[in-house]
Amino acid sequence: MKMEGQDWFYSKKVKEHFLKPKNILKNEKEIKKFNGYGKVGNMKCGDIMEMWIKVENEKIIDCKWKTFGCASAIASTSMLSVMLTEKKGIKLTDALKITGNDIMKRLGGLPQIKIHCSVLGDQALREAIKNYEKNNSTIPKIDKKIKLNKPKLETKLKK
Amino acid sequence: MKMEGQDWFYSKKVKEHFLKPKNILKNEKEIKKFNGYGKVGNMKCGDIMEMWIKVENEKIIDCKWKTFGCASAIASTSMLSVMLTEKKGIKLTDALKITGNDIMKRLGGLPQIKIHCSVLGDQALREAIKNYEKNNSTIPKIDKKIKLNKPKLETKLKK
Amino acid sequence: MRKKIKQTNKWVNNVKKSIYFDNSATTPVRPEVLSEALPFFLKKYGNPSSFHSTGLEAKIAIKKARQKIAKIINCEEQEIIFTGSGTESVNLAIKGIALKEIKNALKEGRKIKGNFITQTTEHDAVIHTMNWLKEIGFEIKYINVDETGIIKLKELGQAINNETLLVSIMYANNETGVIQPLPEISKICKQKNVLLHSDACQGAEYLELDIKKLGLDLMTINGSKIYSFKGTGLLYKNKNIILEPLIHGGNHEFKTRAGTENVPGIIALAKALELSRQEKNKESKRLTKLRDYFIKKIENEIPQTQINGDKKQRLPNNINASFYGIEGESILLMLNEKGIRVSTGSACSSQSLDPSHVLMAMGIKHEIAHSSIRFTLGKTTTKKEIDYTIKVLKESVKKLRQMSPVWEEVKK
Amino acid sequence: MRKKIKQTNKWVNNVKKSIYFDNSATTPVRPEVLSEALPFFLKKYGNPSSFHSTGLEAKIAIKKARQKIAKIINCEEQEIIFTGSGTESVNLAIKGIALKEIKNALKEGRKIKGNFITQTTEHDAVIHTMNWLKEIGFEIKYINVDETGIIKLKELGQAINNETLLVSIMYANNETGVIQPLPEISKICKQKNVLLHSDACQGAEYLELDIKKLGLDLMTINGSKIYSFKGTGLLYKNKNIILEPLIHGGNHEFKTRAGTENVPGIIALAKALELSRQEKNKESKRLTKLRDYFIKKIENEIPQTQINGDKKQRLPNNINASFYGIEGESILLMLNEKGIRVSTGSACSSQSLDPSHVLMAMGIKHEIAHSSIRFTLGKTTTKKEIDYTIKVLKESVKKLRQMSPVWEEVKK
Ligand SMILES: Cc1ncc(COP(=O)(O)O)c(C=O)c1O
Ligand SMILES: Cc1ncc(COP(=O)(O)O)c(C=O)c1O
Repeated sequence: MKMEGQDWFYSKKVKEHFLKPKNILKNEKEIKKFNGYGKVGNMKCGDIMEMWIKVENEKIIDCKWKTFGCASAIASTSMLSVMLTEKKGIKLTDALKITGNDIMKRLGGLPQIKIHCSVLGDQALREAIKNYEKNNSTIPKIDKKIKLNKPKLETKLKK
Repeated sequence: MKMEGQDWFYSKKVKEHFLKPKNILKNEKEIKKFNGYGKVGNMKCGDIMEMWIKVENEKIIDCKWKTFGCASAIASTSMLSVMLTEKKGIKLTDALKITGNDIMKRLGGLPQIKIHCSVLGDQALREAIKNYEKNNSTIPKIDKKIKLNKPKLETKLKK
Repeated sequence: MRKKIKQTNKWVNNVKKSIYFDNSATTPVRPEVLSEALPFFLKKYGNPSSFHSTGLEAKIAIKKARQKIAKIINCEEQEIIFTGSGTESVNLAIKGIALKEIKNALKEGRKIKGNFITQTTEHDAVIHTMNWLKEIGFEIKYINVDETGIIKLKELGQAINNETLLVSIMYANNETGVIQPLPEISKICKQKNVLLHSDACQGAEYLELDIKKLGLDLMTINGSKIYSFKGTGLLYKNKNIILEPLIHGGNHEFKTRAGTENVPGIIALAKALELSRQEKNKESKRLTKLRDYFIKKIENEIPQTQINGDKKQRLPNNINASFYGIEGESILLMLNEKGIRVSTGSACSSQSLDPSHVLMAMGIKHEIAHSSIRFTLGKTTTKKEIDYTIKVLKESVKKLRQMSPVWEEVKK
Repeated sequence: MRKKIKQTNKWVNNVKKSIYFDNSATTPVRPEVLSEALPFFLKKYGNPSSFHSTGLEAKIAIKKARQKIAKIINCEEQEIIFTGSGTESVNLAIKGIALKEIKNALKEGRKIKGNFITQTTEHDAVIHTMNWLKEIGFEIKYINVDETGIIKLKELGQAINNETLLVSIMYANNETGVIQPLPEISKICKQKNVLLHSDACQGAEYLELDIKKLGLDLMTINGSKIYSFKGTGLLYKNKNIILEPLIHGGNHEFKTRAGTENVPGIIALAKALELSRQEKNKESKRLTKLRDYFIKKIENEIPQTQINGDKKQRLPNNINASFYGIEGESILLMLNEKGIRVSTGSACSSQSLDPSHVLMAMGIKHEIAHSSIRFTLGKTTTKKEIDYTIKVLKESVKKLRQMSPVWEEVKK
């Protein structure tokens, strides 16, 4: 079925990463290990993304993440985390070059409407790198307060 | 099938009279026998009706007809001709009382749009009676010139 | 299930209990078409919009159907809008254009501007839509046809002006089978930079459907005339045209026609079109032969008749004949008694008493229009059936003429 | 053919390969319904407008179907207009009224006057139709619902004024199954002398359909939600109301909706409605029990959940639940992997990223609306299926919550 993933349902790779996501942060105690943290959120599509990275010698050698997101957000971030860690780590300069498009390619595509999801992990990563650079050793406390967009019913019902 | 004849296709009786119409004028030579002639035409529904009657002692004792008309016109006129002749003839005064409705009843109904057809024979009959009264013995020559309504395409295409 | 339906190739025999010469009114569904669609009633019943495997199955099936059709009519997938009938497609094409002007006029609080052009022998779907547009303030121009039923191209060229929003000319006529020269019509429209829609319901089974060769911007096809399901249709719409929807709701059909997709109906439509393309040449030849045989028989064996409409530029399955001096409806009913199903060219039998506007537009006299019968052949038609029909027809015409007051005059 | 299809009562088993909890999206066709309609594809294929026996056969079949439905919804035959979908019926009801004003405004070259009233949790068919009317100049008023999803009757009474052309309030909601109090709504409309339409697509299988008891002037039903064909629908229309057609053409459906009748679809619709009436009480009881069992299981076995919409005034087959801290789409896809077909209350998975406007209208927070799943049970649903689903659901929710950054917070 050639059409899968191309323009609607997800590709095989997306399914794989969605059902068995890699590098999820399973235990909050792990957080201590990391020295970079980023968080981005967009409740418009119900997405919130957190990412932790461990940087040594300007190389990311470990990475964990969490998300309140849909399947494409989960799969994209899982794939990103694999791309960051697969060859014994990646140089920060190279990590910064990874785009949503690169992630999508590795996933075998995403539906049009879900493309923005591939950017989420990428954005969280940048935040994490910035955070690492700003504050090399201390990781800020996890900010539990999530800002939600106000619902805009007007977009649907034209009153 | 109760619905037959009630509001669309024709009743059994209509079918019968359409397929085997009674009292058709088969031979123009017969015309001599008659002393009353009527003709009405309405090319709007493609209807033209001719009727010949033989009157004796103020009673119609024979009747023939011809039509360029649809099935309901044929059946109605056939039925009318039966009604005129069935009990050894009918008094002129009684014949004049027959309405389209009476014919329709005997036919088991006609579709709404075809009701006017039942009036055709009836109208031709009146003409024939008038003709008989006006000109007791001589029957006028058959008027072959049929006046046709001008087609009005405008009724459909609103130009 | 498939096999069981295939067995129903007793079909041919079933159908043959009567002789069906009314294929332009509607066709039976072909067993191959039904069996292709059946699984989508019982097992693959998902809603294509559902985001799970059952939905995906239906979604993919529709996508494949769309691809199949796109290939056949030589367009892109997103240029095919599935609808609920030929009539709906026609309405969508015409009103979809008109509604943009309607919207603007209402917003600005002014009267309507603009005109639509069509011709005098169109189907009621076009004519009544145009009449409605006329009622609300559009100008409607009807181009005349000549006595063979073919549009007067010169008139068309003259009628188009700066305010013309759309030209709509049918492909083949439903009463006479007369085929309009779409490529030539298209040339005129392109020169004047005006959009062209064609109601191709009657042409879809037998004629060229490549919209690029035909030069169309919009094209209507339906299922009920091509051995597929009633209540199905499609509109080809050039992707550069944005139509205002008639039916608002979900985001189906590229936001041009809302409502849960009629999945089995769409599958069936694609299958029927596919089959018709495979068989087109052979079947057209076969039917053209039968048609011409039928016409010759009528002309030779029944005096005082005429064939209505061009004899060459017509569908291979259409014979429209007038039998002078008698009424079409009466002939129809006599044939019906003998198991032969035909139609009157005249609408007298249906809900109107007016004679056929198509024949009248060709300059045919009122009473001759009233005397017409349409025979439309089909997949199962045989020479034997035609011979039998001619025999019954001859007898019926004779009988009716005997009771016609007009006949004696006509004979001369 | 009938017998062969009846054999397909393997149906139940076929369907059971997956657990289908998306019956509000669409239902499979019942074998009894299909077998009733099948002859009208192959053998009784006539066009009801054809004036011969093959046509008559189809015409009578449609008439009988119409009579059957008229009896069920307690109206006259000519008050039933067959259409091509629920969406089309809704559009016909609303625009059929609006177009009269549109026509007048265009003739007079002025802007639109008048308002339409509906409520915030309607289906897209109503909402997008209303939005379009708004665009061209009508005033549209949306009545609010309370937190259980039920309309605020007081607001409705206050909103109606002299310029109100129509009130349109759905019967049961497609996402939450919440049932609106139509008789009370009708009372208000009657007092103010305003027409009332109801979109009863979701209510048709389980609820009272007597339009006199409900007090409706117009009512929409479709086939795809009541185990009948997709691409079929009907509009009940009080005979005193004249609607401007959306689709012009032949004189079908009492001149209100043109196009060759979808004969098999109409037969199927009547059969399905008939069956649903016969089974309504028993089936409703059965499903209500299963529904309440399902709800209790969710509440007991999965922490931090909420059931959306009134628990009593809801369809017997609808469970709409939010699972805090995770996204609906992810739950849906995990269940799908295990063969369970459900829907997100949120539209995130389909073509829009916005959370469900229905849940939002009930005052449910954005992220909770995003966490919702709709389970809609059906004819073949068993307790076993529910038990299995609860098991899979529990695991899936747990897994997703483990990867959610929100969950730790929500738990507290
Ligand atoms: C409440 C409601 N109204 C209208 C519709 C539209 O029906 P259809 O898809 O047949 O156009 C649906 C289903 O899609 C529905 O659930
Ligand atoms: C030329 C033509 N256009 C349009 C239609 C309308 O199609 P439908 O009956 O599917 O609405 C027909 C057939 O009825 C037709 O023959």
